[in-house]
Amino acid sequence: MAERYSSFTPGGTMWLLQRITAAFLIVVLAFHFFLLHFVNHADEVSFIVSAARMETLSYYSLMILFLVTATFHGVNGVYNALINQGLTGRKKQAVKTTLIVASVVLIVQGVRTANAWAGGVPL
Amino acid sequence: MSTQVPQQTDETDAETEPDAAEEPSKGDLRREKKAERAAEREREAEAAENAAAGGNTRELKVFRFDPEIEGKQEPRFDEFHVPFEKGMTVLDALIYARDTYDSSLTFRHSCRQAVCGSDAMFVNGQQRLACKTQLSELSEPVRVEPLPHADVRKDLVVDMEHFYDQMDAVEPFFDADELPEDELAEQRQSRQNREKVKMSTRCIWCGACMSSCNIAAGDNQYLGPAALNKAYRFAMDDREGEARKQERLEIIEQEHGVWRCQTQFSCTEVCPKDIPLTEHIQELKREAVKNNLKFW
Amino acid sequence: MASNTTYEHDVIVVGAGGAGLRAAIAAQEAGADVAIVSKLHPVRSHTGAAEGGINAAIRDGDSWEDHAYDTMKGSDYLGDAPAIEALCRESPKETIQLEHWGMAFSREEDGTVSQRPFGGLSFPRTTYAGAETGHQLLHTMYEQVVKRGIEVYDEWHVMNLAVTDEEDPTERSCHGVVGYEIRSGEIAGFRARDGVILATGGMGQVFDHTTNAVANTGDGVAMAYRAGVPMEDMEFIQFHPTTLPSTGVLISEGVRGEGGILYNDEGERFMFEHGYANNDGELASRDVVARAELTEVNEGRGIEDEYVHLDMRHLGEDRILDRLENILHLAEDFEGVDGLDEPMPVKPGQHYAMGGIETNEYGRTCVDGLYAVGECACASVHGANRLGGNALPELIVFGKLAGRHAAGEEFDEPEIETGKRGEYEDADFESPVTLGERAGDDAGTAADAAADGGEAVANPDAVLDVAVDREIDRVEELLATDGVNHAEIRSTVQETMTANVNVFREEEGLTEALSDLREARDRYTDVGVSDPSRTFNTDLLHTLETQNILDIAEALTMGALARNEFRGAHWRKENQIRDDENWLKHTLISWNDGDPDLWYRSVILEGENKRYEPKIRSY
Amino acid sequence: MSQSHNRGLIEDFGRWREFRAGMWAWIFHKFTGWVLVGYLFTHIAVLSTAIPASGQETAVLQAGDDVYTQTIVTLEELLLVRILEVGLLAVAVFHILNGTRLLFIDLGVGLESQDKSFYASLILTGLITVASVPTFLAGAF
Ligand SMILES: Cc1cc2nc3c(=O)[nH]c(=O)nc-3n(C[C@H](O)[C@H](O)[C@H](O)COP(=O)(O)OP(=O)(O)OC[C@H]3O[C@@H](n4cnc5c(N)ncnc54)[C@H](O)[C@@H]3O)c2cc1C
Ligand code: HEM
Ligand code: SF4
Ligand code: F3S
Ligand code: FES
Repeated sequence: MAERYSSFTPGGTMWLLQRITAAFLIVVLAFHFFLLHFVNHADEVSFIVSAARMETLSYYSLMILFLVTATFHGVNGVYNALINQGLTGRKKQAVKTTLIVASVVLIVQGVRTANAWAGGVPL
Repeated sequence: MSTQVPQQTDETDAETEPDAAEEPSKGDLRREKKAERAAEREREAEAAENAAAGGNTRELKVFRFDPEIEGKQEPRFDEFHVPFEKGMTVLDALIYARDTYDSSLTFRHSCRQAVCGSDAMFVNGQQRLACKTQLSELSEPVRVEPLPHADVRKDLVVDMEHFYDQMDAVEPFFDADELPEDELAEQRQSRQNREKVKMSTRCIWCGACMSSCNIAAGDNQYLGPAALNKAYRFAMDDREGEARKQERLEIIEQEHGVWRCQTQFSCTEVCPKDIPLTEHIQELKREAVKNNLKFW
Repeated sequence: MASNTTYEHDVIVVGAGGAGLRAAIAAQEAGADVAIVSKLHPVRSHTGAAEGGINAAIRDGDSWEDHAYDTMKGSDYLGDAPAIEALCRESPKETIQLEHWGMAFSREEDGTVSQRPFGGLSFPRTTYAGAETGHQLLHTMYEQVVKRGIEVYDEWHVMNLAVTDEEDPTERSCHGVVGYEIRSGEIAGFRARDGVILATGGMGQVFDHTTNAVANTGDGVAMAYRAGVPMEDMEFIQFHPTTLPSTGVLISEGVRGEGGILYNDEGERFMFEHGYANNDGELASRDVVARAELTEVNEGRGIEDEYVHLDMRHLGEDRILDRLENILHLAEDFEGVDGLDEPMPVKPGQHYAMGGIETNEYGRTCVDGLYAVGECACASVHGANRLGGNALPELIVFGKLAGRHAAGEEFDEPEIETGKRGEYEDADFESPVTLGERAGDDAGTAADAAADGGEAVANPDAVLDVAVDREIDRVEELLATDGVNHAEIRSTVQETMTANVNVFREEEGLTEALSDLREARDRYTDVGVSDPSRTFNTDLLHTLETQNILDIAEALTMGALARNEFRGAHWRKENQIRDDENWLKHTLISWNDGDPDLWYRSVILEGENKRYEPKIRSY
Repeated sequence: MSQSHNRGLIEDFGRWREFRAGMWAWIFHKFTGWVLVGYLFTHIAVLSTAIPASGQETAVLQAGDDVYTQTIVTLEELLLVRILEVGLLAVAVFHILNGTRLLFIDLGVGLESQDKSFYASLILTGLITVASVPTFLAGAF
């Protein structure tokens, strides 16, 4: 087992980040759900209302952070689950690349959406 | 088939043949004796059966497999009826079944007192030590199988090599940075520190925890709860010193180390020595994180 | 014939309990290429069951001389002083060595290792690790074996020794052992260039109520015996006074050491009230307590006519949980009793064999290149009775000495003679029945082959090959025959031994036991194995072990019949006094190529600086 | 090397009945996690309709006739989507609760009652889900 001594495996870091993002998500996800389903009912959604919220810098940044952490947390979770199932070698590498690409696409698309509402980055 | 008895009698008959090769006089004698014995055995088995029918018996369904013996290559379950006595353990029942009905019934056992760790098996859906499991606590029929997620060698005996390899992988030996000069002076250790490692030193290498862990089942390289607990035992022992502790943390942090654990707790639940395995693993994770933070 | 697989090492250690592991480490440190061959994986050895502790004089106010004095007194003056002194002198160093290897001893406030009082000791010198000292010792030592990368052949059952065939056992030499791999059924030779160390542990399976493991069948003792090494003091079997009635699981002496009290059915603290031990009470020597309990039961004061009560409730929950937690689990799991709430039932059970393979104070036997250490050996340090906490130091002290000796280190001339050399005395022992193996039965060793008219073999490799071939034939025959099941024979032996050669012994019963054993032996000639498989054939394995049980039971009963006195653990109805006039001597039994022969050798009471004068043993 | 011997049906079926709390928690957490990622991707895909919408006339936007608003409204009109949303809530709530449980376990808190906390998460999830049904389905009929 060659990797026994490689303290470079970021296992610990990723593990810790997974927990930190989780703790962050508890709050934000609860807020998100609450805001969009209880305060504003789902069937009342419209572009204007969304845009209005997004134009506030604090809300905008929170959502971006939400997007990034959720993506990280979710994708890293999926990756870990696959590793635990015994994914190794080339396949593992391929999955990793795919997941990273997907995350980037997701985040880019998400940011573009947010910008669409805010009419660019709200400053 | 309710017991092994009829089959055994058949075998006896079938194997009278090779004896004929011996010198006739001796051979005849032997055959005669053998016939007597076969009859006797039948009587005894019948008596056992009758006693069994007499009411207070327990039914065991035991996994059977032998890679070499025709008829056993296809895994199957055999039923045994064992007369029940107060205080009887699953191991007692297996011994009874072996000595009375089928001497080829195979399982490891030695100490009969939960210290040698040889008789971990899968009893009614849980990893347990046969010698430490009272029959009276189990529902009938008592299903006895070898440990899941390990190669079965024969009947209830599994290959323990992989488990031993994982134990060896954590460098399971005390290795102090420095020792007292005087060969008659002991290292000091606080009571609290001994208390901290006490439970972890109780492991008897039975393999029950490893067998119960889904993660270990999916990832052969995962060190597993027993080995991680072993690592904990040394990493937390103050007598070893900082330098060694660093090395130990590196070992448990490897790719197939502590991070694999998904806190399923089944290891903790099945450990016959009540070692809080998950707790130890979790503490190692935190220890590792703290350790890494130091370098940031 | 030379096609057998052979594994070759300088030193081969048979057995991986405390004694075997220590021997292997010592031999390796002395530069030898060592391998351990064991029928169980090392951590499964019965050393793991030891609860109480390790005697070592490591504190101010204590001295190894006091320890030696206590041990000699405990042995009822049947121990050999050179061996006892070696034990007590080396024990402190070896015990601290264990600590340096990381053993998790219990600790005092100041961080030093804890010690507690134990029966028969004049100072609380029993060093312990909770109630699991043996477990901690075994694992600590196995860890060091792993650290040193010592080769371990586990689940290899050693069937016999490869010993040359000179007429006189003292001229024979041992060149290796024959092993049977349990997993595959392979039979292979293990060639030892420098020495074979037997460390196969106890022989409790000779009895049916025992604290010993199922694997403790005395294999090493029987193998050495058949190879010509005498068995010494076999009649001395320690019966532990506190074992659980249904399983034989041991309740440590630690309970009494901490203050546990024995009561009979009438609620009397009988050790005092019936005057068995007016000073030490429950902490008197084991044999005294075991006999007291049985007397209580025999006189109708036993509970359910079987056992007495051991009560520790008054110690308080904290103390019990701190020091005796393990006992609580044992009583709960194996007897269904909660020691915090109720007294625990206990009765005497076979516990330890003081006798065994005759060795000198370095663990050497009379056969060149053959050593024995641990419970299978008799150096002799325990004499007629072992003190609690004296077996574990024996493992580590003699394990180390034998390991080094085998690896070729120089030692002083031994003071203890082995084999029929020097001064000894032939016994006029008339056995009521024929003993041993009658001519024409299966032969045991290479030596017998020569006696049977086979050609003499001197070349070590050839000796090993002959031995291997013999065992292959034996196994083939057993597998091909469907004869008597060994379990029947084994239980006959166990029953007669428990009925007749127990705590109380008398001529009639002993004679009966000998004839039962004769019968069992005859039945064994028809033994067969019904499981034809080569894979993990425990049927075969137990059949092989049963042979050893037979040989040992017989020698044990011979010794018990011959020794017509009451000394230590050995009690004789006909002569209930210690007879120093006639019996300050060891009983030795030689296999004598199938015709067992009993003889005696005087005890050595002459120590390094003093002579141990026999005194009345009172507690 | 340590793969199980093929014990046929014994190994494949029936085992789940022998699962204990910790294992169920693990399986449910996995399942809910995956559903949530799946949803995250879909969610962003749907919300992306805001990008073309932002190019549309203000009047159109004000009337709510833009692509984005239309898409959402159409979707929200489907009963199936509403029910799926309830499911999503259940999934998210369980993941949050059990995730919190896991965080505590990681901190070494409440290890002895890990099975109880799992059952508590399940029950709470059930309660919260049932309680939110009215809000979620409001206006769907
Ligand atoms: C319940 C109990 C409690 C005890 N408590 C104490 C105590 O508190 N203090 C104390 O000093 N002593 C105590 N003793 C006594 C002491 O533990 C034993 O005498 C000692 O452990 C024996 O160690 P050993 O190394 O000689 O043998 P074991 O530990 O029994 O090891 C024997 C080894 O030999 C191997 N072996 C056997 N036969 C073969 C074969 N044919 N081929 C290959 N390998 C073989 C086995 O696999 C095993 O590895 C206790 C004993 C018992 C039973
Ligand atoms: C709201 C609070 C959340 C908490 C407290 C939380 C907590 C956790 C924790 C602790 C883990 C790690 C489990 C482990 O490795 O043992 C995890 C895994 C995971 N989480 Fe979350 N999470 C939350 C939200 C989310 C969201 C929003 C998503 C989706 C994007 C998500 C997707 C996942 C996935 C896919 C996994 C991996 C599951 C697996 O093991 O297969 N989580 N979560
Ligand atoms: S940790 Fe417990 S279950 Fe695992 S091997 Fe050790 S004693 Fe057995
Ligand atoms: S069962 Fe496995 S997942 Fe962790 S808590 Fe135990 S090692
Ligand atoms: S027989 Fe030793 S642990 Fe069960």
